[in-house]
Amino acid sequence: MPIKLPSFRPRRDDYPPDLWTKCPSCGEMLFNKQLDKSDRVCPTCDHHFRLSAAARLELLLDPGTFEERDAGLQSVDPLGFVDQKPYPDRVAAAQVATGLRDAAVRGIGAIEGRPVSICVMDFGFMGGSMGAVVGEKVARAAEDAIAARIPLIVVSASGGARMQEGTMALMQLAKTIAVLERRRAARVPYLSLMTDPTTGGVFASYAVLGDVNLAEPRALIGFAGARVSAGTIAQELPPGFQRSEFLFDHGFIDRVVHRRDLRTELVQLLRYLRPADGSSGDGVEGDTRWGFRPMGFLSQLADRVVPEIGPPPGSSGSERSSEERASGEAKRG
Amino acid sequence: MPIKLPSFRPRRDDYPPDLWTKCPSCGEMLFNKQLDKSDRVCPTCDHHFRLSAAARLELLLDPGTFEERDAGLQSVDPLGFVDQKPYPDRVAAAQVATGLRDAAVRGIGAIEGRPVSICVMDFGFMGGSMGAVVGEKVARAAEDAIAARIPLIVVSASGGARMQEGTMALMQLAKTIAVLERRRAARVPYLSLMTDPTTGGVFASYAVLGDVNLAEPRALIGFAGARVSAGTIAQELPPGFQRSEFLFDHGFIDRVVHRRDLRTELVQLLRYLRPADGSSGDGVEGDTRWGFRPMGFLSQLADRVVPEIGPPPGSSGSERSSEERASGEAKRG
Amino acid sequence: MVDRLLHRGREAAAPGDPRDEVWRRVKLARHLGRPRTLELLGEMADEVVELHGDRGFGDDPAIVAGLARIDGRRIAFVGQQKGADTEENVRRNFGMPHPEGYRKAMRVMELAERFGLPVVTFVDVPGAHPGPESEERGIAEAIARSIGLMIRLRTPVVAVITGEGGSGGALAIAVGDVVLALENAVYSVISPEGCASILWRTADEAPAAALAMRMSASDQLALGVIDGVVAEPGEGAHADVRETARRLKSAIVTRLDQLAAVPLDELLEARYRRYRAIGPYTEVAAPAVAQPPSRGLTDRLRDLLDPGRWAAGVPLPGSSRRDEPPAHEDV
Amino acid sequence: MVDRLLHRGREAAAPGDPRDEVWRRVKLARHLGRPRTLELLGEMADEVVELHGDRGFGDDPAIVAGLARIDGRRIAFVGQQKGADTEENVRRNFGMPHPEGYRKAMRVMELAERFGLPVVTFVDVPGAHPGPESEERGIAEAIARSIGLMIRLRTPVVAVITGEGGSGGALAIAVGDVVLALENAVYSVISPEGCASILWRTADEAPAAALAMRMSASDQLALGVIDGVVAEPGEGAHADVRETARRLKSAIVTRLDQLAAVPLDELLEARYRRYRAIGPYTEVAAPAVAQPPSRGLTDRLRDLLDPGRWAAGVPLPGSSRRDEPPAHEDV
Ligand SMILES: [Zn+2]
Ligand SMILES: [Zn+2]
Repeated sequence: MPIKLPSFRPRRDDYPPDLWTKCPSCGEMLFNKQLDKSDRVCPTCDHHFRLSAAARLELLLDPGTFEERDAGLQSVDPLGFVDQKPYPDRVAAAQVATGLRDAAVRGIGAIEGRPVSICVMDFGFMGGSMGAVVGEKVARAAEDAIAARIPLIVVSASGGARMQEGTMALMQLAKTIAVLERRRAARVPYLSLMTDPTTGGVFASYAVLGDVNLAEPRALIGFAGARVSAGTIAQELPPGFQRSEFLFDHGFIDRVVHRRDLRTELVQLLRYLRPADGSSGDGVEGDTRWGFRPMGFLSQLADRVVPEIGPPPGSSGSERSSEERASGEAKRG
Repeated sequence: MPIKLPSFRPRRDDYPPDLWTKCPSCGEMLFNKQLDKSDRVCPTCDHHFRLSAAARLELLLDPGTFEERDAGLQSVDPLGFVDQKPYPDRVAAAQVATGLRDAAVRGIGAIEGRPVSICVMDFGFMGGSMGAVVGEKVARAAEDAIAARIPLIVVSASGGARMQEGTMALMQLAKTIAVLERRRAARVPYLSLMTDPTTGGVFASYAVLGDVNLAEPRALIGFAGARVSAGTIAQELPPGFQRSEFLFDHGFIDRVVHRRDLRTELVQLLRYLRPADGSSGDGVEGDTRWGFRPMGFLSQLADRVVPEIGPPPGSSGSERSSEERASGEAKRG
Repeated sequence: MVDRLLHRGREAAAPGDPRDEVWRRVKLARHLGRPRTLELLGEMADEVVELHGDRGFGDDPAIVAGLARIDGRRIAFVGQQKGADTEENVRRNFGMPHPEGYRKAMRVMELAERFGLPVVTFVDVPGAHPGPESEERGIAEAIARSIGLMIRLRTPVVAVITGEGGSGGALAIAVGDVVLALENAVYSVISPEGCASILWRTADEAPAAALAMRMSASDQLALGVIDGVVAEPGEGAHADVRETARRLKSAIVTRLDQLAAVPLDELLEARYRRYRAIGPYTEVAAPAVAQPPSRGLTDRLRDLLDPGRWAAGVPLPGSSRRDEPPAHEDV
Repeated sequence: MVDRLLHRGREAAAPGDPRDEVWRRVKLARHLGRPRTLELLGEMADEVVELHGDRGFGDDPAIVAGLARIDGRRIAFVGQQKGADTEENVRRNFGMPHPEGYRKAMRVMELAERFGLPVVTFVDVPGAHPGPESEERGIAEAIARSIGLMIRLRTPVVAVITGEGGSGGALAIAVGDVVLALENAVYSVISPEGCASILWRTADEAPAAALAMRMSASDQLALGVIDGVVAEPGEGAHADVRETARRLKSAIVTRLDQLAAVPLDELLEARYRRYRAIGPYTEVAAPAVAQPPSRGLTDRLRDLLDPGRWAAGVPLPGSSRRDEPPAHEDV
């Protein structure tokens, strides 16, 4: 499940890359400014370039609402792993290259004024590989969603588990799934967005388990690498194998969404998938369940967000607090 | 889903059939006495002849333990259905031909001294077609199993729903499944045995939903009739299509069991699949949960069966009665 | 078969015949222009978000499912979807679902349950797909499991028979707290053609079979299988899709509001009782059979009494399989 | 590939080398004569009743599952099953399960939960089947769901790594209250060959990768991934299957008895905490990133800083797909 890491094989560039980028799909030369304006989607062929975690957050969240959590989480070297280069050196190099501590960023933000718990992966950091830090961030993002009864969004971009952490990385599948199972029992919604690439153990854990699974067009999504599949099995691969559309055809993705529509679709879906208390099924708009009032650790965010949400009149007295509700659910789960 | 009924097209026999039967599979001429000794399995090719409900009960249950329930249930004619012949006349003819009131017999019996709720279909009665009576008998068999916390066994042999009862027959799918869902929630085991044929709405309701699905060898099992499939779709059918072994290969049947081994396998499975109270998972033999003491309507049977079961010493005072337990479960279900 | 699915070539029974009226409805229920799930939702809903895939095999275009907002109410929907023309019909397999279609439906219904959305289903199916792939992947299992899920689903369910209610393939998504039907919808345990070719030995007697099975919406209302009939405008739903949708929407919204007022436990208990009770029978005093005589004897007695049975050593009519054929013909 | 699966042709590292010891164990874990699930159960159990099928697609011979009685205790079992020879290996796909194998496992585990049977699993898999059909039918989904089920399964679960614990395909049935391993079993996130070919650029460095990943049972015990190691007799499990089974049976029975004494709610909570807590990390004071600067700027900065990235307009090594390849190589 882990990944090959091209990041650590520096090569000389023939041309300075700061001005333009060549579209790997249609070959078009694209000015970076133009590309940025189109959310890094090729205007000619709709090729979706990868996004950094920061760019992804800016794309999805209301401006200025993101509050990072657990920014200080950092990998340790549980195995004392050395190949051509010690694992801590690889991490340090990736940190310098990306400005990130690890391959995921997580926190609380708002989408159309409504708070969400979000975790976003960054393929630039060691191929988005999942070690204990990534697993922990996904788990905590889910726990925050359960505690605050707000939706969980995870954006995956990963080659899989980080092999330098060995079975500690493998166990992150179990860790993240464990929390996601509690999340499901607590009836808190989870949207999984798969971007290029979402493979290996990340696909086989939190990425595939969304209440609704979304994917960007033509993202590589699969469990085993295509070359592994082809090499091992000596079998021709079907056309479009392991691309978003292939996964859609085979029933694993609800919607393949163009990047320009992503935010709109998330907003739309979140209007239906609301943390439920299980007491009714009327589906009527404006029910007080959605009159969420952030508590506890969310108070800082609440100062920014609450005016936009607007608590329903008279609802505050009649509802149990979100914490009471969450703890009640957790015992059942 | 209903069936074509060869029973109602009398033909002349060339030879008196009381002495011998020709095996439709290998063509061997078999003396009926010989056939009866081998439980109506061809000694040459293992072809499994169909069994009447009475013969099936005798095959599976401890001798003399079967106590029929609801023997008086009888079809009405909800639609006033007339084709070439009124529906009530067809029922009456089938009753005369078979000595049964309808296509299923149900009651309580014992297998190796342990009580089971059992419902057995008889293909000889209008092709084992399922109308309201068959549906009701399956439902009541499941209810008895829940109430007494004893295993449920249903032996299917049916062409499907009885079309003369129209959607009333179709609704028997929902009726039987409804009770089976409660049965599952009550953690009462259900073994489904499919015999030749088990098709249409019977397969698509109680027959397919066993905790463990068993089938006799080479039984025809499927949803749509083979000729319908072939005719509608103009497609070649795979070899062995809709036979037990085909269903096994496709994951819908746990075990294909030769008739001579059926009773042994049922006994074996029922030792593992015991009505559970959910309080422990030790799986240790001789636990008091199995120290079932028949209550209420089972008292008659209990007189015959209890000495063989043997109540565990001292268990009677510490256990809730089966009725209390069943009602507690039913509210959850 | 394609002819039948495209509804070509069949003529009504003689005028004045009571079979005429029901057959007219069968034809309307199958009318190529009849509005399907997505067309009806397009008219009824402010917003429709389709969800896809069964999370195990594929995405069946013969069943659509997702989320929608109707008159301010958020719902989950599931419906069969025939095509509006031959091309779409081929793509959507003439609205005949494979197992993955029902498994998608179950997934979306479970999602609805988890998030407290009521479920509305739209039933319009000649029957589940009867081909080998469908059998291989367990169409019977998918239907049975979907029925089971709908019976225990902890959210209100309104089912609407909008066109053909064809057997188990229809019931798989037609279990509900309230079952409505459009005026010209039909509901039956087998297609009238299938019924006729078995009981009348010719599919030409389909109108007689349709009458005998009482498959019209009004007959099904009288039988208690459905709870309400929504009148269609003018010559039928195809003639005025917008008005059909308007009436249906009003009926659905009314029922959803009624159901929302019922506590879930009561709702589930009532739904259970509804299906537990369905199907009339009678009870006579004397048991039909005594304790069984020795095994084999009964069988031999019946072989004598019932000359059509297999044991007589004469091959059954219609035998086409190598060993003893059950001569059934189910749809 | 078949060579590797049949464990031919690979030589150990130089003697005296620390890689030697771990590689010896890898070879033992893959030994063709190593006892598999059914062989071990055959020795351990008084009775074994195999159950079949996933109720949706097929019956995967690479995973066996069913009911068994061990020392008077009734259990449900699930295990991977390699073949004892080439013919059986082909039939059992070299013990590499397809999605339907994991779905069968889930079905049997749910059955065990319903009827209060503890679950014992036997893990011995190079990895889940990596071919197209496996991807098409959702191997990732099946693995994820199986892990999720095992975490919430309300019955005691003992998992035993008996041979190769290969990545997600192993973990899918290796979540438990107690995880044991045979002495020469191995457990890793990727095969040593796969790891070596990525990080050392040659599969020949597999022994070095095996050492670096600390994949031996004793290392996994030290890491806390497993809870106990069962010593193998003599030269390894293959040399004395009966004695191996005897020791394993004793370990399993002891653990089952311990677990049976724990109330289920506590057991479930402890199991949850175990997996929730696994994997070490540290926390430093200062956040690494401030509020993100404007979109695009970060990306361009990183393109400059990280010359290996795709945006540099230079095709990546190993590109074989039409558009931008992620150049990953996961197993
Ligand atoms: Zn382009
Ligand atoms: Zn024979």
